[in-house]
Amino acid sequence: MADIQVYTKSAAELELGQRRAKSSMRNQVMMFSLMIFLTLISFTMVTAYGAGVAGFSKFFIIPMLMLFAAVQVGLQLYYFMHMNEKGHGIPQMFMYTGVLLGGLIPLTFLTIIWW
Amino acid sequence: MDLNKKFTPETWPDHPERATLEAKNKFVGFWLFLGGETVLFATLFATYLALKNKGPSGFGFSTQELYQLPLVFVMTMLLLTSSLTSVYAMYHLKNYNFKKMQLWLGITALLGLAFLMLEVYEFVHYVGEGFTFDNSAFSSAFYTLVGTHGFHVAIGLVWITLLIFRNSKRGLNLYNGTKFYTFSLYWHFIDVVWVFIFTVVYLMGVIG
Amino acid sequence: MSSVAQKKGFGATLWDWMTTVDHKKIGILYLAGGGFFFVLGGIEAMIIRLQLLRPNSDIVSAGLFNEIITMHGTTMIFLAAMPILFGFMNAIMPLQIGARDVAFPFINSLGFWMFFFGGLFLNISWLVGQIPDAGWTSYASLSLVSEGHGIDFYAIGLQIAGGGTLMAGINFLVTIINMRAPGMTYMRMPLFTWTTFVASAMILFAFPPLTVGLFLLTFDRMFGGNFFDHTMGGNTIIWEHIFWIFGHPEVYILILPAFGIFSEIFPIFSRKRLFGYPAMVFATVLIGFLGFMVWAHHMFTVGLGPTANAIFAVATMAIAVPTGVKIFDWLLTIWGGSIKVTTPMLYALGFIPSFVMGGVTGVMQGAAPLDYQLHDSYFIVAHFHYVIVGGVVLGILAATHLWWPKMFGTMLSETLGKVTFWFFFIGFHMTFLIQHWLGFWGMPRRVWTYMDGQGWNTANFISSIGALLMAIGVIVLVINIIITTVKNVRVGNDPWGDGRTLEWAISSPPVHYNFAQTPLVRGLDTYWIEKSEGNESGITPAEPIQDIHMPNGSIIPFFMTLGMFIAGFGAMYRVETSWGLSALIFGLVLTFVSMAVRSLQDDLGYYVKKDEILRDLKRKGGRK
Amino acid sequence: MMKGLKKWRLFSLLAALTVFLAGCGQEELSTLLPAGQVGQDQFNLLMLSSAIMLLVIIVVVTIYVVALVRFRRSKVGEDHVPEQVEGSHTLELVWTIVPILLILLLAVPTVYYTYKLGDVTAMGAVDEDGNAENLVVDVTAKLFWWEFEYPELGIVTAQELVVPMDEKVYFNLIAADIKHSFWIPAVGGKIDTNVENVNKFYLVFEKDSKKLKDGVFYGKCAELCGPSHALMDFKVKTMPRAEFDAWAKAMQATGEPSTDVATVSQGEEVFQQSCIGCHATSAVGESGAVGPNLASFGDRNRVAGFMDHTEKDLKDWIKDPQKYKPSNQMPEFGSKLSEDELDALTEYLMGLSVEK
Repeated sequence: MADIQVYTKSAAELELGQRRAKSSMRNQVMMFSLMIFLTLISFTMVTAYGAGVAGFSKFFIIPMLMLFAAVQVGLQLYYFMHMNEKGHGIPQMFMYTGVLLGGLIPLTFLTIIWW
Repeated sequence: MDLNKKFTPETWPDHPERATLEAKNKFVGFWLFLGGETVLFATLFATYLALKNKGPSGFGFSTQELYQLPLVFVMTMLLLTSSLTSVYAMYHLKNYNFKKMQLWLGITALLGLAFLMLEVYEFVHYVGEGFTFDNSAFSSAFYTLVGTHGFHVAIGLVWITLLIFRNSKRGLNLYNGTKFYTFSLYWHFIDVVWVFIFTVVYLMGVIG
Repeated sequence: MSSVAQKKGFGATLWDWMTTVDHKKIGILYLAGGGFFFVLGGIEAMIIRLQLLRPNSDIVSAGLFNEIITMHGTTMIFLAAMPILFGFMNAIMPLQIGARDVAFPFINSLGFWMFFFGGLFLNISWLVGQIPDAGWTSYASLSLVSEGHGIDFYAIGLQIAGGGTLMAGINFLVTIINMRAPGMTYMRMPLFTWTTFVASAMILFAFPPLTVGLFLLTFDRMFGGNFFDHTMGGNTIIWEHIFWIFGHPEVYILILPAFGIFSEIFPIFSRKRLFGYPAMVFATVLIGFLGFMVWAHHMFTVGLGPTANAIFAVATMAIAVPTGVKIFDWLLTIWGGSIKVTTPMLYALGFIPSFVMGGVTGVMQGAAPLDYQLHDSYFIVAHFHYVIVGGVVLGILAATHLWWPKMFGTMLSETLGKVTFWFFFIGFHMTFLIQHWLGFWGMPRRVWTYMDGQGWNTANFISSIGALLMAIGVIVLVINIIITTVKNVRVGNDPWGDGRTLEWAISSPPVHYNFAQTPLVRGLDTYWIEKSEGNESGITPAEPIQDIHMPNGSIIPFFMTLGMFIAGFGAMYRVETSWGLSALIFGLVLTFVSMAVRSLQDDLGYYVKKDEILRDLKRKGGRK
Repeated sequence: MMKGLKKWRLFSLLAALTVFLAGCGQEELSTLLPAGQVGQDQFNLLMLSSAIMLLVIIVVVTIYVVALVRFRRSKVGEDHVPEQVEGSHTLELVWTIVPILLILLLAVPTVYYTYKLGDVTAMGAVDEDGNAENLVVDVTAKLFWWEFEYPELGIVTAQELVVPMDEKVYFNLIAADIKHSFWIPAVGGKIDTNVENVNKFYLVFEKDSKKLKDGVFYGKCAELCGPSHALMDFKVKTMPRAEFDAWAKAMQATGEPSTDVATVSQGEEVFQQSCIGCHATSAVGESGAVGPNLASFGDRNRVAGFMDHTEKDLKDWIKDPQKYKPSNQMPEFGSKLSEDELDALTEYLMGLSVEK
């Protein structure tokens, strides 16, 4: 629509911006390592279960897998997709609604479709 | 105002993806689209869960025997890494470093391509074992869920390839900045879906 | 366009409409397309009632009857009611929030063409002679064994049209989120805009499941899938769930905009602010949310078990509460007002008792054990026609009369409008009231004929006569439209005299850029505020007169959709004909090439220059 | 004078009653004249919900009419600008809370009846001797006809369900081909017959069907299942337990082979040649036949579920079933059987009876 106000940053502002971007980038790399770590644990648990290692029961692993998946998704959404930043109220609202409905559907399919 | 106007790092806005009304519209619209996609995949997951291991009488396939974790692990690593590379690309978008952004996007695309090749290999392998789309409800649901994800990856690859080549001469501006940004949102979303696929389909499938 | 006066040749006019991205023109296109399908669905309804006029009738054969009811339901829901509402949303909502266009003009056009081609695709089944015949719900066991390509037409046609709907939904949402004029906070938005917002959000979440369901059905029927084939491990209940996860919100997607329309009409013709505006907004959102939590009440008799039935029964009843709030807020709006019974108001007044009737029968069906009796009987037919005709169609007819001057610059005849109303209203109650009792008396729905001696004859006779009256009403409306268009008496900005929202502050029809200056919104019912403060122009501008950026028209949406249309036929006939596969490939290539062209070219729009705006203003004689 | 008035009163009362009863539909298929406890429960719920809803309608219509009468522009004046009332929290609260209470009033019995009517735990109960305590009927819905198997009794019948009165009768229901829905309006609400799972529910029959117009209750298919969905009717005979036991015994006896070979009629011969492939005349056995079991055909109320039970209609039906019930599975015999053979066949079929 109307013209964009072009704002020229001063050298200090530019540097500050870049520093912020850099630190946020470092943050994201850390989150990435966390995600890789969670994935590794998930696969390891399942492999351990398959190998019959004691202490790895279904009822322990399945909730853990779901928890790790949920954490990973949270990291993706909040860090990689920047939902933690300002101006993401609308995305948050609609993603949460989507997740709520999206959770409801598998739940009902698992409970009230019978054989 | 010319949307193809050239910028410098000094004039480049902090949030190029939301700097103009068109960009803001695209940004919000794309997030809404992802909200809808969430429900789409949830429905596919629900269908898969309801039909898991279901087949005609004498059906011989089960999730435990079928799935091969090492392959899935490699695929997961490829896709997760591609998520990080696309974050790097967005970092350079923010810093108005077009060359580096293109480079990282190119790496993202290559990783995505590798993922897709492995998925195709996986499917071909399963079909070779006799686990075809039409042999049971389970196979139909499996191929549809994982295949829909694969289809999204393929669409993403076409998209980013077009973007990279189309803009290679034009450089960054406010017209294409949002396009790159929405692509990265899309790519992360594909990763989100994959997290659930490897957890719910493969890992839980192996556990049974 | 800006210089409307120029005469254009037929080809140029056609091209103009095919390439338009102007939300007002797309609104008119939706109205025309939806109106066409409405008449088509109406003819099907008349055949249904003709067949059921007497017992043991065989005017149409059993198979054909099932095809007609299927097409009647599908057409009315997907191709008539929803597109007509989209027409009004398109034409009016951006004006109400003070925007110059929608957020995605290109996608807006694409959405229209997808609806239109999808509808066309579905209805071409009549020409091919293979028509969907498993009901608009297409329950899987029946839809899987249905012979010919009937159900394929249903699945692919709805897939295309549904894609268009989803795009329209996202487009409306972003428009409302991002393009409100300065000062237009969420809690100052007119109710029609609010209901558009909530209905669009529901589209966003309800249509993806439909997309999935239709794909699964297509896979099962055409590509060897086994989702619903129980001999291969499939399960038909999955289809029922998916369909109703979409289908129940769909009902609210239809009714909420109608609520919005009536929420505009009551204040205008009572000269009174909407009573309890925040409660109305909250109720709208709550209805939208609850609409997703109750789908299984369509499946009480499926055998989900008492726990599931009880949960969904109580959830269903809960919807009555926000709906009741709305009804009472409307009543209190006219209470103490100055009620002028114009045609739109007549529809609004007719709506209240009709919809209450449909609403309470809905609660009755929510009581699961009672629903074991009512489900799939004529009671259901009566109920959903009471909400859809008594709510949505009355809303559509009201909006047609209310906004016709705004969209076309000329008023529909009030006399003929009232004639339409009375025929339609009396016919409607005559048709459907008695059907509640038919249900009580044991008549199942979707029956092709009925035996003599079951006590259903008189009631069915009355019902069919009522349908005839409704048809007469619609015919009078068509005549009214023709006469009005021919006479073409021009009207001013605010033809009803008591307009309250922004759309009444600008000329009828508005110039293509809507607002010469973006308005500053200072409260709910802006235009009313400006008028009551003596502002002649009706608008406090928020910006100086300056160049306005507008989007370019494009033919690409048309070709993109044409590609899908052709690919649909190709997919259907790919096995049995020699041209099928090539048509499929050609169609897909056409679509993808169109998409590539779109994303490769720069479409930066154009500017309406300041002098042109000033010229327009002068020609209109100032801003009035 | 007084007498005349009294007569008139009586007459008007009768007239009102007639209108009311007509408003209730016909006894053999109206949900408003419930003939069993399940239907009665549902009817009570209907009355309760109708009462609540009527109350709502009355309130709305009263406010509506008063507003319309009092606040017309012709009354309040052309130039009158009403006060721009924003709303009222008190009122909003009232019309939120009162409906919630009304809904609760309805929700409690709803939940109660949902569990009550869904309770089939007693289905497999056995007494000390190991005999089933309750009658269980296995219903199989097929393309446009119904099969009823009594597993405990070892008999099968079709199109006419025969049940004892005043006890819970349990049903296992499934569809053989396409989804249908099992509905006896006068006795109780319906339940779907799905293709992939058995649904269970119970009904109670409390009215003797002999007193009805046709001597039967009407049953319907309530789920669109193809062209002849409208014609997929069945009938229900209810009788006291003793009569039912006698009926069951007679049905079991149809399994015994005919002792007198010489008496085999021409009709039976035709039947053996043309019909036996799909239809059985012995009620003994299990469900799963291609066509309806005909052991009690002569006792039935309808041919093919909806045609008059006359020799003429039966002959028409056998000659061209597709004409009367489109897309059903029975082939036509008009070209295969001579007129004589048809006569003999119909006579034979009409003679298949366990009640006469």
